[in-house]
Amino acid sequence: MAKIVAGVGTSHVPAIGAALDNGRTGEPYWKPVFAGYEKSKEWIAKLKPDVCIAVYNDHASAFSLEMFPTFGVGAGEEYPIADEGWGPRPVPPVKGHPDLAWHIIQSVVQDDFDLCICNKMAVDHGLSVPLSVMFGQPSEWPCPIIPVIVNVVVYPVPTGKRCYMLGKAIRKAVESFDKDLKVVIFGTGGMSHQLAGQRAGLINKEFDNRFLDNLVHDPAANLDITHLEYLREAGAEAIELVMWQVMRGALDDEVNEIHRFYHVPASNTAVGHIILENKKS
Amino acid sequence: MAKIVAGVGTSHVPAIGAALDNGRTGEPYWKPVFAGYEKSKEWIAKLKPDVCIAVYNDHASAFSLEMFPTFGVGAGEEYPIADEGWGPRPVPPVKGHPDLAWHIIQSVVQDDFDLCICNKMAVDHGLSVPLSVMFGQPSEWPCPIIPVIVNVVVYPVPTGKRCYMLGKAIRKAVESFDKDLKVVIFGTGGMSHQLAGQRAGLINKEFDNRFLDNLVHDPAANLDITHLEYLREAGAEAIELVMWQVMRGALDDEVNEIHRFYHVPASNTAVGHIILENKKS
Amino acid sequence: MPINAAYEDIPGTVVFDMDRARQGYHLNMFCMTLMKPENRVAFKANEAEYLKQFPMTEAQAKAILSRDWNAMINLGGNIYFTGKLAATDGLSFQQVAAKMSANSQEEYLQMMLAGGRSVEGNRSKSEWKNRG
Amino acid sequence: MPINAAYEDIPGTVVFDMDRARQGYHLNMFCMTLMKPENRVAFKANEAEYLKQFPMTEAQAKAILSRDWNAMINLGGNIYFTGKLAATDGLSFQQVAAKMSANSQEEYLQMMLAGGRSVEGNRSKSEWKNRG
Ligand SMILES: [Fe+3]
Ligand SMILES: [Fe+3]
Repeated sequence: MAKIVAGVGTSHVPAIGAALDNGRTGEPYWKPVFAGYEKSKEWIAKLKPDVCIAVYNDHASAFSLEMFPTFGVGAGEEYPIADEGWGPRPVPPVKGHPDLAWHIIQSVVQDDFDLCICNKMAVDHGLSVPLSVMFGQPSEWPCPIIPVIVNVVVYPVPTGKRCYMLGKAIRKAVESFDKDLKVVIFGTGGMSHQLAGQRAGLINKEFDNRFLDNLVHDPAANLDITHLEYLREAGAEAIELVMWQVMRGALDDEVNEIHRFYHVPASNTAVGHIILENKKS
Repeated sequence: MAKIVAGVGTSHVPAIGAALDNGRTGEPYWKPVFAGYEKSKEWIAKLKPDVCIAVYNDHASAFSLEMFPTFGVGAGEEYPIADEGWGPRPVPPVKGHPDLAWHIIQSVVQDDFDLCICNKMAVDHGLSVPLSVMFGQPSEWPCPIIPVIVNVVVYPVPTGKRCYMLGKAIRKAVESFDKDLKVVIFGTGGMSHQLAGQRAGLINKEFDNRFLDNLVHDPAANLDITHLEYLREAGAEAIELVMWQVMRGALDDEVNEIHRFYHVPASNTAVGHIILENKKS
Repeated sequence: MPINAAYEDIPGTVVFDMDRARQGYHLNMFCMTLMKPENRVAFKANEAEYLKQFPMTEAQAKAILSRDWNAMINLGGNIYFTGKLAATDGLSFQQVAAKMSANSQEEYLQMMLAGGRSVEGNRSKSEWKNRG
Repeated sequence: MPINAAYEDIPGTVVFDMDRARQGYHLNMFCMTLMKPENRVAFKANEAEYLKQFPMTEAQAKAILSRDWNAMINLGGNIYFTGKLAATDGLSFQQVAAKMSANSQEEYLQMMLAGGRSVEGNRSKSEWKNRG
């Protein structure tokens, strides 16, 4: 039986990827950011997950206004790195895990989640930056990745509650897979930030830290955050935090907090990061 | 307030479109098929809907194995007619109703249906044949159409129950639209048929007529039909009947049967057709 | 996958599930290209050469070149994709269905005119055991 | 639409809802083309000419040509789409955010280093009434 053993929440700020790719991780601006992930890299290197499920949003890279799905699951063998205007990041392509991905699709669609099946898509910083901060700069990623994409760009976007329930459905699917696999799920994006308009640069530490606290001790409390509240209180792009709810929904109600990191700023964004492990049963 | 006043169920057999396009409607093989829609054409010409919502499945025309959404709603201004290999059907392009379509998307996504927003797609026989049998051969279609697409091609496909609930959510959305619009919803595809394999040509009149009877008098009874039962009892392509459930879910529990027509064969398929009106309140 | 095992009991029927979608990816994506008239012309001009663009198996290419419609389906093709190949050949869905399931076009047409293939005796592979 | 009206009260913020997605369709789809290097080169070679491929409004084209990033957003652009234009210009998201919301790059950088823009006083348009 496959099992989701832990969840990782992390921002996916493109500038973090650029800092890594351009060898700027030692600069005073970036050093504290990467320091926050040192323990995480050790943790995941020791854990050696067989598969990671990475919940992220496509930033108008694989999808456009021609077509935008609410939820998608990548079932492909491999995903190229998107060219977001500055050339593709110099990181390895992402290898998928079609067996488990299709199994998840089978199960989750029958549980009334209306997924888009995605076999061919380029993956953007939303996915590649979390891989970089957790796995560093290997010549290939240490395990297969199942991309789960969530629309947080074109409104209407799904509610936090719906995302949390998707996490529960994914967990159920993973647990009915007939091979022994150790799975880690990533929820990415956020935390407070706003990229555009005259209010760009908004950060709300209180909101972010309350969100992190709730994530550990009272995940249900985060489910009541409305879209309006994310936007008003924590910036237009804080809506990405609904993707952390997918991750949290896929874990046990009770979890151990292994690591937490919070830092302002990286580019326009409050970097938040947390590692949660299910208690061993 | 906009209101769904009636539902139309109809097969969307491509050969019916070809018979029309090639002027073969008077031939003995086709005459009875088109005769079954005479009353329907009069009915809809008299009703003059402001908008039709057309639930159909894309037959690998706008979507492919690259990407296949479970549910999609067309929010575009206009949809070209797909070239399915024999050139596009010589029928007018389909004009959309972006105002109502986006309103439906807004409402239905917030009600936990994970739609794919579709602005640009070619529409195939699944949509154009129902328009042809209901509206004949006009130089342009008499009203805007909102395409609602359902995956019944790449398994897993949604359950009949989920489709029925989508219909209810669409109804709620329409009723909260702030303009007076008379809306008709089409559920298309089916009835019993199988296009491929050594069992091709399967027809099950008893299954089809029970489905039609239930649709009028006991729609809940149809919701228990499993995918396996559709496939085994009524042929692999009978799964398309889940799209009739969307239409039925969007109507009142109690309806008046205005017209019914059932004929075997058209090409490989049992042609079924029904018109249901909500009782005036 | 266990989730789909029950479908396997339906005789003469292939459900386009995950295994088929994976197996038939390139065969089906080849068919998608036939939605453009210029591609239909290019394919017809040199079929084997055209197929080289798609990393399908030899068996799949052979099924396409020999228009073995059942083989295409058994190798992961889906009828809505292979239907584009049929259209390119000027064949209707009915003509292809006849090729897949009947001795002749005429026999298939007559069967359909007589009400189609009955579900009786065609529900389970166990009912087909004694067929040739 | 009433469903979104509440968002309109957030100052200095444009939510990419149905109205914006419709208004900005061609502007945003232009940006998507900049994901290919050859298109970036073609655009840079003759920007006005390149834009003629896209049936956008004159105001939208003008906003693009003059790199008025707030105007693009107000005319239906979305930051993830216009971000492709920024990247084409060699600008980071932070540089564009500064252009949209601060007097200078330095001022914006300092604000972020000091913990970012506070939510206090920035929740509602009513709080911005007395701003210039
Ligand atoms: Fe993001
Ligand atoms: Fe169909």
